[in-house]
Amino acid sequence: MENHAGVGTGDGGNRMTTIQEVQQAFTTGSDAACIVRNRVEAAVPPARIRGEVARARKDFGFDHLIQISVTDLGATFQLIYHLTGPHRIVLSLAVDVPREKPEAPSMHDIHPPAGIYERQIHDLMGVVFTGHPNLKRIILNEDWPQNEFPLRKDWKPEPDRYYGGVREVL
Amino acid sequence: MARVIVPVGPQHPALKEPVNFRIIAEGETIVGLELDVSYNHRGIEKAAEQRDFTRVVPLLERICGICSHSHGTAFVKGIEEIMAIAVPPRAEYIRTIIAELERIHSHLLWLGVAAHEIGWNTLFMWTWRDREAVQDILEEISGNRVNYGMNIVGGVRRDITPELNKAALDRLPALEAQIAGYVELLKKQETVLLRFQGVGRLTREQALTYGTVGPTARSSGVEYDIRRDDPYCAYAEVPWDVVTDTHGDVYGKTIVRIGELRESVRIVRYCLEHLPEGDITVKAPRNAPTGHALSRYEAPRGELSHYIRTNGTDKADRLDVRTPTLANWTSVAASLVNQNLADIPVIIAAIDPCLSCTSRLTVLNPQRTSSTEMTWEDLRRRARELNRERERC
Amino acid sequence: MSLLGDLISNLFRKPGTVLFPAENLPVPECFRGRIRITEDKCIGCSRCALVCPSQCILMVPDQKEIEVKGRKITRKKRPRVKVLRCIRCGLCEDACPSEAIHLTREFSVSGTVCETEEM
Amino acid sequence: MISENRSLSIMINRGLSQRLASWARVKSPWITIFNSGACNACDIEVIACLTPRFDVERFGILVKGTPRHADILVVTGPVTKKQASRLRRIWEQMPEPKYVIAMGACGAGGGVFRGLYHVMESVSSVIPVDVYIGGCPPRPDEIISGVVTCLNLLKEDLDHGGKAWRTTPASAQATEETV
Amino acid sequence: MDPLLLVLYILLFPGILFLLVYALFLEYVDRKILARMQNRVGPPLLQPLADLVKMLGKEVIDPRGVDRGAFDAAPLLAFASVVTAFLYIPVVGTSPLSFEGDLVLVLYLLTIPTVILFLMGWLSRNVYSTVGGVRAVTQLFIYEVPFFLALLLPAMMAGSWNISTIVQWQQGHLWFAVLQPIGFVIAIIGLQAKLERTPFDIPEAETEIVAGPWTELTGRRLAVLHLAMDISLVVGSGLVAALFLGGPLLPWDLGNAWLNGVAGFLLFLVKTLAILLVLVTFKAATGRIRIDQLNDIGWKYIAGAALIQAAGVLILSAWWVST
Repeated sequence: MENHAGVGTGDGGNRMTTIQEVQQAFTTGSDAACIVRNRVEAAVPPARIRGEVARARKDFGFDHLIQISVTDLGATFQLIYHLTGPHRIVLSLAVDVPREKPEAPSMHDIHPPAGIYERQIHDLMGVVFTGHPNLKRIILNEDWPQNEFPLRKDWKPEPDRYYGGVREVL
Repeated sequence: MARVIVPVGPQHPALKEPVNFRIIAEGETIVGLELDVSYNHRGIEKAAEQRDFTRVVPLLERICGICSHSHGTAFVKGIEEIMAIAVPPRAEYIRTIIAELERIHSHLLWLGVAAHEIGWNTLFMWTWRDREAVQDILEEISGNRVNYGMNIVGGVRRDITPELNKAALDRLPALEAQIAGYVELLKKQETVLLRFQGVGRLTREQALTYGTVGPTARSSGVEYDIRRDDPYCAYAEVPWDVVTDTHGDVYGKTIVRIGELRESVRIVRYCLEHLPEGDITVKAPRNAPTGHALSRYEAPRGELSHYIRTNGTDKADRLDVRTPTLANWTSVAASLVNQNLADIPVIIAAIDPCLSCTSRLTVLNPQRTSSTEMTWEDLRRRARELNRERERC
Repeated sequence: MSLLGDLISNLFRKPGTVLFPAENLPVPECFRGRIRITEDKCIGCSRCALVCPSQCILMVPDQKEIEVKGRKITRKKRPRVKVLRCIRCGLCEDACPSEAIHLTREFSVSGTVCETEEM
Repeated sequence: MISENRSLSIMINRGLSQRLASWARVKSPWITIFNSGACNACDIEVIACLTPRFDVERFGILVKGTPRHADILVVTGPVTKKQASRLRRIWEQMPEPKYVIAMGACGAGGGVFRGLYHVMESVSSVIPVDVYIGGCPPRPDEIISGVVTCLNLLKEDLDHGGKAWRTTPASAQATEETV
Repeated sequence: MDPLLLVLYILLFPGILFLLVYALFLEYVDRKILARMQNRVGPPLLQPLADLVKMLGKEVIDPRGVDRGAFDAAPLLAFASVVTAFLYIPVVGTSPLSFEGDLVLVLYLLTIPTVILFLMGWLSRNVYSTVGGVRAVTQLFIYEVPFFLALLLPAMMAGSWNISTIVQWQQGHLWFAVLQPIGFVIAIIGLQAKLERTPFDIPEAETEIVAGPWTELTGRRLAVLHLAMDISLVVGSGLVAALFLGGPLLPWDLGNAWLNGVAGFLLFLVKTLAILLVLVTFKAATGRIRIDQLNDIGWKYIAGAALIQAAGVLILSAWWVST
C-alpha cells in the first residue's frame, strides 16, 4: 500500500512528489509515525498555517482541499486542513486555536471552496476566520440566538429560549 | 432590460430537496444569484457524538437517502481503521456490491431527473422503470429499498445467499441493454443536445480551482476517483476503469454518468461472480481506542469524507462530514452566471446535488469571477436599486 | 429512429405497471417491515429500547412469569413500540436475546393517529 | 305545495351535486410534496410512485408544483427549525379542502432525528396532520395505501360535512345525539 | 337554417355540449396515450371530468393585491372565445354559421387564450406568473407568424377565406396536406406551440417557473382556464383537419344526407384523433427547448420554411390559373 501514493496520474502537477519529500518538508525530522499509508500529518502553529497551505499548493501540487475538520478539544479548537493533489498524497495540517480567542486566517483565496467550509465552522463552532469576506450565518436558521454554537462540547440548549421554528401554535 | 428577482425554492418542483436561490435576472439571463441551502440542517454531527457506534450507523444512513450506504460505509471504515481490525473479504465484497448498486440507482435516478428538468418526461419514466430492477436487487439483499442498513462495525449484517446472487446476476443483462439504449438515445435526441451541450460549462482549470469532485470533476477531465486513488473495500482487486470526459458541460456529465453506469454493472458482476467464501463479520471491540481517521469514500456524487475522532469510549468524540455536494457548490455558483434562466434547474441538477446533508450559502457577484464576494448589505442595496429602477420604468 | 419505434411499440405492449391493490408486488424474504413483539417470549431485558436509534421503544412495567429455555423467570417490564416512529433498522431484532421482537414482512402501516402502539 | 316541491327538488339536486363533488374529490387528488428536512428517501419513493412500476395516475393522482393547485400536502421528513415557518406558509397557501399526509417515521415523530437540536417535535406540531404513513422510507405501495387511507378519510369527512367530527371526542358526539 | 335547429346546433350538437364532452375525451386520450408510450397505465376514462368538477368545487383564493374582477373574468373570456371559435369549425358537413372570412376570426379567437395567459401572469403579481406570462407572449410572436402563414395558404389556393369553402375545395381536388406538405408540418408544429405542449411548454415549464401564469390560479378559475385549453385542442386539431385533411366532407356522395352527416362526423373524429396522436408522439419524444432556442429555430427555420411554402403556393396557383 505504501507505494500506491506515487501511482497518481500526473494530473495538473508538473512533477511527481513522493511521500518522503512531503514528509520532510512539513514535519520535523523523519518521524515514521506521522505516515499512515499515503497520509502525512503535521502540526502547524496558527501564525504559519496560511503560509504552509500556500506552500503545499505551490511547491507540492496540493491543489485540492478535501475538508477542514474542526474538533472541540476543550482548551483549544483543532482545525485540520486535509489537502491532496495529483499525486494523491493526503497532507493533514493541524492547527490549534485557543478557545478564548478562536481566530484563524481564511484560506478562501488559496482554495475557493474553503470559503464555504469556513462559514460552516464559524456558524457551528464559532471560530472566526480573519480575512474572510463574508463570514455570515450559513447553516442555522434566522432565529437562532447569536453566540450559541451547537457543536461546542459545552453547549446545551436552554429550555426557555426560542431556537427558531414556529412561534404560534395552531 | 428590466431586472427581476426570481426566488426559487425552498419548495419548488425542480428541486426535490429544499434549497433557495434568489436569482437576479435580466430578461432571461442570470446576472447574479444567492444560494441558501441550509434548510435540511438537522444537527446530525452533534447527535453522532452522543450515540454509540451501533446506533450511529442508522442515523448516518439517513443523512441522505440516495447515498445512504456511502455515509454508513465511510463511517464504519473510519472506525475500523482506528480500531485496526481487518474486515473479512466477503464483507468487503458485499459492501462493494451494495455501493455499486447504489451508484447505478443514483445515476439512473439522476438521468431521469435531468430529463425531467428539461421537460422530457418520457425518459424520466423509462429510467425510473429500469431503476426498479436495481431497487429489487437491493431490496432482496438488504430488506429495504433505500436505507439498506447493511453496515456494522466489523462487517455487514446480511449475507448474499447463492439464490440472491443468482437472482441479482440474472437481472444484470437486461439492465446493461437498457443502459446501452440510453447512450444511443441521448446521442441522437435533438432537444437533449440543445439543452445539455455547452450549458454550465466548467473548464479543467475551473474544475481544479473550485475543488470539484466526482462526476463533476471527471466530466471536466480531472481524473479524480477515490476508488482508485485511495482504494477501499474490494476496489483494488476488481478490474474497472475511471470514466472521464472533456466536455465539462451538462452533456459531459451525462456521458460520464452513463459510462459509470456501465463500469458499475461490470464491478457488480465481477463481485457477484467472485464473492469469496467466509465470515461476514469479525467481532469488533465495544470501545474504540483514542485516535482519529480521515475516511474517504467515492459516493455517487463524488468524494465523501468523514473525519472521525475517538476517545476510548463507545462513542465518537467528533464526526465531521464533508459531503460531495458541498465541494461542488462553489463551481455551480460560478457556472450559473451569464446562463439562461431556463438552464438553472439543469445546471444545478448536473452536479446531482445532495442537499440533505449540505447546508451552505454562497453569494455571488457577477462583476467578479471569484465567489463569496457579495455581502448582505450589498445585496440589500442592490435590491433597493433594482426596485427603484423598476418603479421608474 | 429507435425512439419513435419504442414509443409506438409501447402503445401496443402491456404497460410495466403492477396494478397495486389488485396485484401485489413480491415482498422479499428478508424484507424489514412492521415490528411485532411476541409477548410470551419477552424477558424484559430492555436491550431493544437501549439500542433503538429512533427511541421509539418504551419499557412499561408489566410483571409476568415467563418460561425461557426451560427456566421460569419473572420479568418486570415489557416494551411498547410506537409503530409509526419505527425506522425498521432491525437493530432490536439483532439485540434481542430471546427472539421476542422481530420485523415482519407486513409493510402497510398507515393511520390517522401517530401514537399507534405495538405491545 | 309549490314551495315544498321546490325544496324537494333542491334537496335532490344538492344530493346529486354533492355526490358528484365527493366523487370528483376522491377521484382526483392532486398532491404536492414538501421536503421539510428529510433525508430524500421518502421523496424518492413518492416520485417512484409516479413511474411506470406503480403509476399513481391510475388513481388520478398528479404531482403539482404549486400548493395552490394541490389537494393533499405530502410532508416528508422531520421539520427542521428553518423549514417550520415555510411549511406553515405552504399549508396556508393551499385552497380548502386540504389534507396533510406526514410520511415516514420522521413525519410521525422525528424518527432517528428525534430530539436533535435543529428539529421540531413532529409535523403535527407545525400543521395539522390527517394521515401518517409508517416506514423509513415507506415502500411505494405503502404510500399508495396511505393515500387510499387519506381518501377514505376524505369521503368520511364529506359525509360528516367537514373535518370537525374528528376533533370532537366521541363522548361529546354521543351526548349530542342523545340530547 | 331553422332557428330551432340552429339553437340546437349551437347548444347541443355539435355545439357546446358536444364540445365539452369531446374536449374532456381528447384530454383523456392525450394523457392515456402519453402514459402508454411511457409504459404506464394512465388515467381512467372519467379522469378529466373528475379533475374539472373537483377544481370547480375548490376554494378560490385571491392572491394579495390582485384585481378580483379581472382575475375572475379573464378565464371566462378565454373560455368564451375558444367556444365561439369552435362554432365555425366544420364538424358535420359545413358550419351553418360560416361566412366569408371566418378563418381569420377563428385564428384571432384562438390567439385570445394565450393573451389571457399573459394577462393572468401580470395580474397574479407573482414572479413565476409574470415570467411565464412574458414567455407566453414572446412565444406567441415566434410561432404565430409561420402558423398563420401556414394556415392561410390553403385559403389562398382555394381562393376563399371561408373554412367551409376551403373544405369543399379539397373535396374536388387533393387534400392540402398533399399539396402543401411543408405548410401542414408547420401547422402541426404551430398547433403544438399554441397549445403549449412539450417542446413548447416554455411558459409553464414546471421545473423552471412552477406553473407559469397558472401558479396563482385556484378553484373555478383554474378549472375554466384548463377547460379552455382543452377546447383549444379540439378547435386547433379540428381546424387543421379542416384546412389540410379535407375536414368532415367525404370525397363522394353517399346519397343520403343523414348518412353523409354521420360519415362526416366520424371522419372528423378520426382526423382529429389522428392529429392528436401526432401531437402526443411529438410531446413524448422531445424535451423542452429554451425560449432563445425557440426564437432561433422559429425565425430561422420555421418562418423560412413557411415563406418557401408560400412561394411554392403562389407559383402553383399561377400555374393552375394559366392552365
